[in-house]
Amino acid sequence: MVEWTERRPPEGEYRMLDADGQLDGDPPELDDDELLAMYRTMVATRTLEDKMLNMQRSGEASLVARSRGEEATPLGCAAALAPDDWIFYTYRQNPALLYWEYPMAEIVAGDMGAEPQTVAEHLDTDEPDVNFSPDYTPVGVNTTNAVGMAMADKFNDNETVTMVFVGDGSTSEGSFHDAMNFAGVFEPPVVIVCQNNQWAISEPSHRQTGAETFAKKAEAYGVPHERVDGNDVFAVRETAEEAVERARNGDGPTFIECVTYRMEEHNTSDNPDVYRDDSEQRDEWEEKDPLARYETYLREEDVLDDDLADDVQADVDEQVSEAVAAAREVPDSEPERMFDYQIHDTPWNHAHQRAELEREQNGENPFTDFTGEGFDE
Amino acid sequence: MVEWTERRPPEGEYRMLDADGQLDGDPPELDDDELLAMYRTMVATRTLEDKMLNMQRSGEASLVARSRGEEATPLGCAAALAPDDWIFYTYRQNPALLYWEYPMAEIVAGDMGAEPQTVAEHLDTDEPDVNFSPDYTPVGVNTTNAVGMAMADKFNDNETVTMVFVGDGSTSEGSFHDAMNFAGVFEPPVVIVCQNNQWAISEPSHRQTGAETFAKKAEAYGVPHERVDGNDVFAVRETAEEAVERARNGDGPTFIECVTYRMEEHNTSDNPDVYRDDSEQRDEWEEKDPLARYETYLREEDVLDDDLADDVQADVDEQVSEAVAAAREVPDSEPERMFDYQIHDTPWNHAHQRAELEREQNGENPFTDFTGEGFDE
Amino acid sequence: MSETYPAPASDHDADETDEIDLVTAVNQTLDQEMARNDSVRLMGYDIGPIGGVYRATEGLLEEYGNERVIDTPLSENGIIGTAVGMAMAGERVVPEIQFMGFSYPAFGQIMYALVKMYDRTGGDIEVPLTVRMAYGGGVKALEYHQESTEAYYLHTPGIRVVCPSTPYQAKGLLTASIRHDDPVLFMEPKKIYRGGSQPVPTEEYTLPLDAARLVREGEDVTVLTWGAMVRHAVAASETVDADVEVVDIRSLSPLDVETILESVKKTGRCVVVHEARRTLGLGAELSALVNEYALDRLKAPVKRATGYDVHFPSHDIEDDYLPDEERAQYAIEAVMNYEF
Amino acid sequence: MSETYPAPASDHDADETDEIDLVTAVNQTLDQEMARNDSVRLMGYDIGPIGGVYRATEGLLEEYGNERVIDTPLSENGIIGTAVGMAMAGERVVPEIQFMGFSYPAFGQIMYALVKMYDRTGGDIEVPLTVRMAYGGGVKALEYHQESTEAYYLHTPGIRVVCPSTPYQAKGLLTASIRHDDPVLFMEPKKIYRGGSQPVPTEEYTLPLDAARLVREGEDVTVLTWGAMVRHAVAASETVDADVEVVDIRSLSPLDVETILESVKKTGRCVVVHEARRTLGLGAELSALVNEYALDRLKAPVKRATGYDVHFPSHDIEDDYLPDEERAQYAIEAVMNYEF
Ligand SMILES: Cc1ncc(C[n+]2csc(CCOP(=O)(O)OP(=O)(O)O)c2C)c(N)n1
Ligand SMILES: Cc1ncc(C[n+]2csc(CCOP(=O)(O)OP(=O)(O)O)c2C)c(N)n1
Ligand SMILES: [Mg+2]
Ligand SMILES: [Mg+2]
Repeated sequence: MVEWTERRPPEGEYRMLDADGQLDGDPPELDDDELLAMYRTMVATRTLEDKMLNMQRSGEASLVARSRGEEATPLGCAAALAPDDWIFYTYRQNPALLYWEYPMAEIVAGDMGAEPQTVAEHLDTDEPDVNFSPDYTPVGVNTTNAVGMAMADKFNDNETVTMVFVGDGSTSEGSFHDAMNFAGVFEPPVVIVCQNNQWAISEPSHRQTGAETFAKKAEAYGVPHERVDGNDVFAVRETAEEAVERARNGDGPTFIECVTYRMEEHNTSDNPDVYRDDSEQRDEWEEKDPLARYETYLREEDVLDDDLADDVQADVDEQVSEAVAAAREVPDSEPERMFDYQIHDTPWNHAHQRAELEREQNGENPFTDFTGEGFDE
Repeated sequence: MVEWTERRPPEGEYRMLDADGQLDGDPPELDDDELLAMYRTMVATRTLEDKMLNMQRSGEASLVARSRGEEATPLGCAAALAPDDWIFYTYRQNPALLYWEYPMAEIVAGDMGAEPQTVAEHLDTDEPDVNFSPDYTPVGVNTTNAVGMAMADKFNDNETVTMVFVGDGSTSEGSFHDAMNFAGVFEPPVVIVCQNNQWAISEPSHRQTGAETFAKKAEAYGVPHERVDGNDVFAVRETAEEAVERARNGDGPTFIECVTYRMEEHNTSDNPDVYRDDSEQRDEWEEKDPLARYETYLREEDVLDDDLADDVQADVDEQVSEAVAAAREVPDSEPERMFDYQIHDTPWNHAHQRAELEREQNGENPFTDFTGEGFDE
Repeated sequence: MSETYPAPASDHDADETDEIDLVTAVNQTLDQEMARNDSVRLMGYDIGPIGGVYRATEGLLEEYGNERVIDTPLSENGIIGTAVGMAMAGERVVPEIQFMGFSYPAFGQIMYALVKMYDRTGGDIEVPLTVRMAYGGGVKALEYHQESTEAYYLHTPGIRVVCPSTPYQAKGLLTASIRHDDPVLFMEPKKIYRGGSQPVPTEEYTLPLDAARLVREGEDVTVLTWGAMVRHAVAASETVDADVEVVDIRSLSPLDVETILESVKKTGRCVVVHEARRTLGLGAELSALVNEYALDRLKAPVKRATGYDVHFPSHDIEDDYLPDEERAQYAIEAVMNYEF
Repeated sequence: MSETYPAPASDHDADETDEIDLVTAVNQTLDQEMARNDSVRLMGYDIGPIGGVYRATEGLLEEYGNERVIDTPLSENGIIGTAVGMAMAGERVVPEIQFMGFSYPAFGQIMYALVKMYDRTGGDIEVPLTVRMAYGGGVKALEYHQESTEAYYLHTPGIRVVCPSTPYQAKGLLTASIRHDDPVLFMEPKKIYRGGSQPVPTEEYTLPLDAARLVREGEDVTVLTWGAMVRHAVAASETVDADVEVVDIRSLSPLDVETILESVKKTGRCVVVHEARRTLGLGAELSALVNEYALDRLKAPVKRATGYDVHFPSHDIEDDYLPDEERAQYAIEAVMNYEF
């Protein structure tokens, strides 16, 4: 078997919390509620993702991607935003969604494969305070859209900030280049976060780029950049907060590389044992686990103890159960829904094909119109 | 009228020959013949391009783009190559073609709008020692192809080097990003030259990128980079030679930014007075003219005098006249030729449409086949 | 659903008209829509100080400033991608792709963001962009400057495709496109940008985005066409020995199937004239629709007078590629002379 | 020109056969062609150690090393662009685009370099690339993982498009594609990658790249189809009350017009079955060709049993989008029951 040899990313990324949960420097200005909210988000992410993994295995969910071991990156970044800001995300940022109370049931139902409008109609959920783009399948695309949105905010003198996540692999796409280039030229209030988990499915990041670091990519565009330990939620949050503030003050874009590691499979259709021998790095990264590290800190600071941890877990378990139950209530979509949001109005071809589909559903022959005038024979 | 304000590119690019033609440092190791060959190329370029401009004005040529004031860049780079190397170029690198004795008549005939195979068949010209890609209309595309070609050379342990030219504006295209990124990862023997003439049609380079310099773009890809005075043929050549040598020795790609200035219109369908007031910069750049500068040097070194200059001009004039005369002999293509090189073989649709076209040419109705079996009624 | 044209001046009730050509109609429309709605913004390269390589955006930068007329880096994918983001933020962006043949680097953003966002969000997010593209041949430019590849976008859900054939159509259709909440690809027939002026109402007006237009009534044969080919179809109609109906498709996607079928059912014969390559050009769909829904009325096969299945050729033979009055005439005569 | 299939084992004179499925046939072919010709190189992301997300390139990296099986950065445009450059240098590159729906970011390089270089150089430079793309729906994957958008490439000159429907076809067509000097888009019907095995000659062999294949002879109606739909067409043929001829188009571009017309002229009726959206799907061209060249033989309009004009829907209703045996059957019955 041929496997990739892994390379360690260069040292030197910004870190506040060491692998043992010891803080270097000033404690962040976060009250206990906020500290616990972040803790809860990490716990909720793991619990939810593990549950979805099980649902996938039992055939209930179709494809599940987990962020295990990477939670501090999307969490710390998202926590730096304020209501009305925007987040453009991918399948790897559940902590960002959960931090802002994106309805869990929608995440689950989406993974069970229903049309978005079916989900929306059956789950009467609240909108989170922060705006979320949809999750797009094609990678890289959202970065350019996020920059465009921020350009509009700049032109309109809005105070909102747009944040977008991009994987290390996805920086190779042309849309990433465009996003960075337009960001450099128009200087809109956007924060572009590269969640560098060092793998893109089966490809290690040294096969994506010859750049010394991903952060350095920003040099090509005149965009300020930072590089941070993506498993250190304090360092991530502080860096993101500075970037968000800069953006909000009209000082333009920032590119942040968060260095982390994909501990698990790419998603449930992947088996990493085939292409990587991560035995060595895995242990190192296991030690840097963002939740363990953060939990140690919270316990040492007496923000968390066993009882509270149990409470949080129990609470999360209940939330996950409820979300799954609610998602299971979402029925399959009506087949005709596929015609609903192509364009506004119903042109002839849609009306006609919709009628065909309905006839097919009713066991009638859908091909009996030979005049273009419809089916009533 | 709204015009762009120009910004001066940052100083600090590598220079050997100052604006007065004075050499700083060691003279290049080039014998008089070679020095004169370069001189001749510059003269030939101006003479040819001015002639084509006239042909365009009189309706004989369709669209002419000139490299006036930028000649040292393509010339110095191309001169660094050796026979069997490859050059991927655009409409702005006539000096590279002429240096390697690309048939002038082909350049002229191409501009008069004939199909390439018609030109090839009617001008029985020699192949230049260096290989030239075709000139592609869509910008940026050739950079990726050039990197691919160099990858093949690397895999095959060939000694050839591939050089590709890209305009400052064209670095904004996704294909440029791909070229640089693949070059950084695979480290093939390629030299990517950005001919930064500071304009892309009506857009100044500060509207293309927020990067400090174009050279810096290479940082995003881990590709070594240089920045050089693009109007100084010695500096360009030396820099390119080093890059070519590195490539040939298996040490991978180089990105070279040559800083120059587009003195004239983008091409004959453009009128720069509408969008730029270049009165100030123009004078500065006029002073840095690559031909004047180089000519001063040659005269001071006694390589050139009035007589020799006259001889060169006379010789070039004759060559241009002959090229134009030859190009004028190239007939219009046979209309059917449009079907020739789509794919190998002649599928039904091509055979059928070709027959239609032939009938049309003969004044016969091309639409009388109602069986698909042909026209013989 | 169809509408006859040229409408007599009284038809549009316009007190005031301007005698303008097609590109000027585009320019005037952009100006009026920008004046009317602050969220209308133009994006593209070379649209600012230079006013577009065909001058379609001339004067607009001066009037509206560089946050409304946004000169961008040279990347079609970047233009569409950021324009979609601006639209998601509520703007009504009108990006320009300099030539239709340069839309291909943007195909990713077009497919993944532009045409899909509305569906992807279950109707939550609209992307009311109007992408202007100059298209078509006969201008002696190079390679991709001359193409008519609308078929790529006609096979694509989630975007409307519209093409005017006169200055009056251009203004009404462009106004309607900009105001519509769907993405619209607005094809501008550059060959006739300056191909003649006509009185166009000074006031703003819209034309329907889903209706073909009856250019000329006739009983014997229907010619389906659009854009710069309409003039050839009309010219051919006037010389052939048949009573020709000319339908300007105008809304290429969605198609006004009713008007098309009605006309062909009446005449029993059909010819399609288009610049695009024949195989899977829109003519294929039109012929298939006629076949499927009007077969029993057909007195002859549908003939397609189109470009050929080749890359757009070089200048010296471009006129041999492009359909013209003569080719349209041959096709009409062929179907008129057909006997079962 | 057409060829009947399934051929009896004796037909291919193969002493030795392997009982393999379609994706294994692809894998075996790549292996044999790489062994045979050192200039055959594979490119793509996730094709190396992992052997492709569908394992089509499994084992090849080990055998041929990373200069022959080249894992690339995650950029479709970069893959096609560098592959074209390698082809210009004389290599015979077989790039993989993981899913057809991810080919759009590469549309620029496909249009400008891949399909145009041969024409642009007046035949001087050949680009003998075979671009493999998994296509088609029914696998409960997201958005662009399920599309069949071959129409974009069928309207494009300078590239062949081929699609196998069985393991035997896959091997013969892929071998021929790799050896051919034109660019070929090789569509792999991923729904049937593991949809059944059949004996496939162990030896290398080629099948023609310009010939449709007669799957089943019949007198009453012709079904034109390809790829993963062939099985539905055949199943439908066996249940309807009519003598059905099934033609596997196989070579989507260029089309084997002779075989298609011959069949429809014989039967007088025609149905097209394809996964792609209907408007300007290949069915449109097939219907137009039949209309144009066999109208007087038609006993009924051509019907298209296809996907609908929408974005590929979500899992819960994907089966309602996709044509199947039932939809094919309805179409056959409709044209059989038609009376003028
Ligand atoms: C345009 C496009 N090409 C290919 C894919 C298939 N694909 C999905 S995820 C992925 C890897 C992405 O890696 P990375 O950006 O590092 O994100 P990660 O999964 O590590 O979070 C690939 C190749 C896709 N979704 N879109
Ligand atoms: C893909 C593509 N988009 C747009 C164009 C139109 N166009 C031709 S040249 C040009 C400007 C190129 O500027 P630059 O790269 O700086 O080169 P220069 O002309 O200055 O040498 C543009 C926009 C094109 N040829 N190809
Ligand atoms: Mg990754
Ligand atoms: Mg330039």
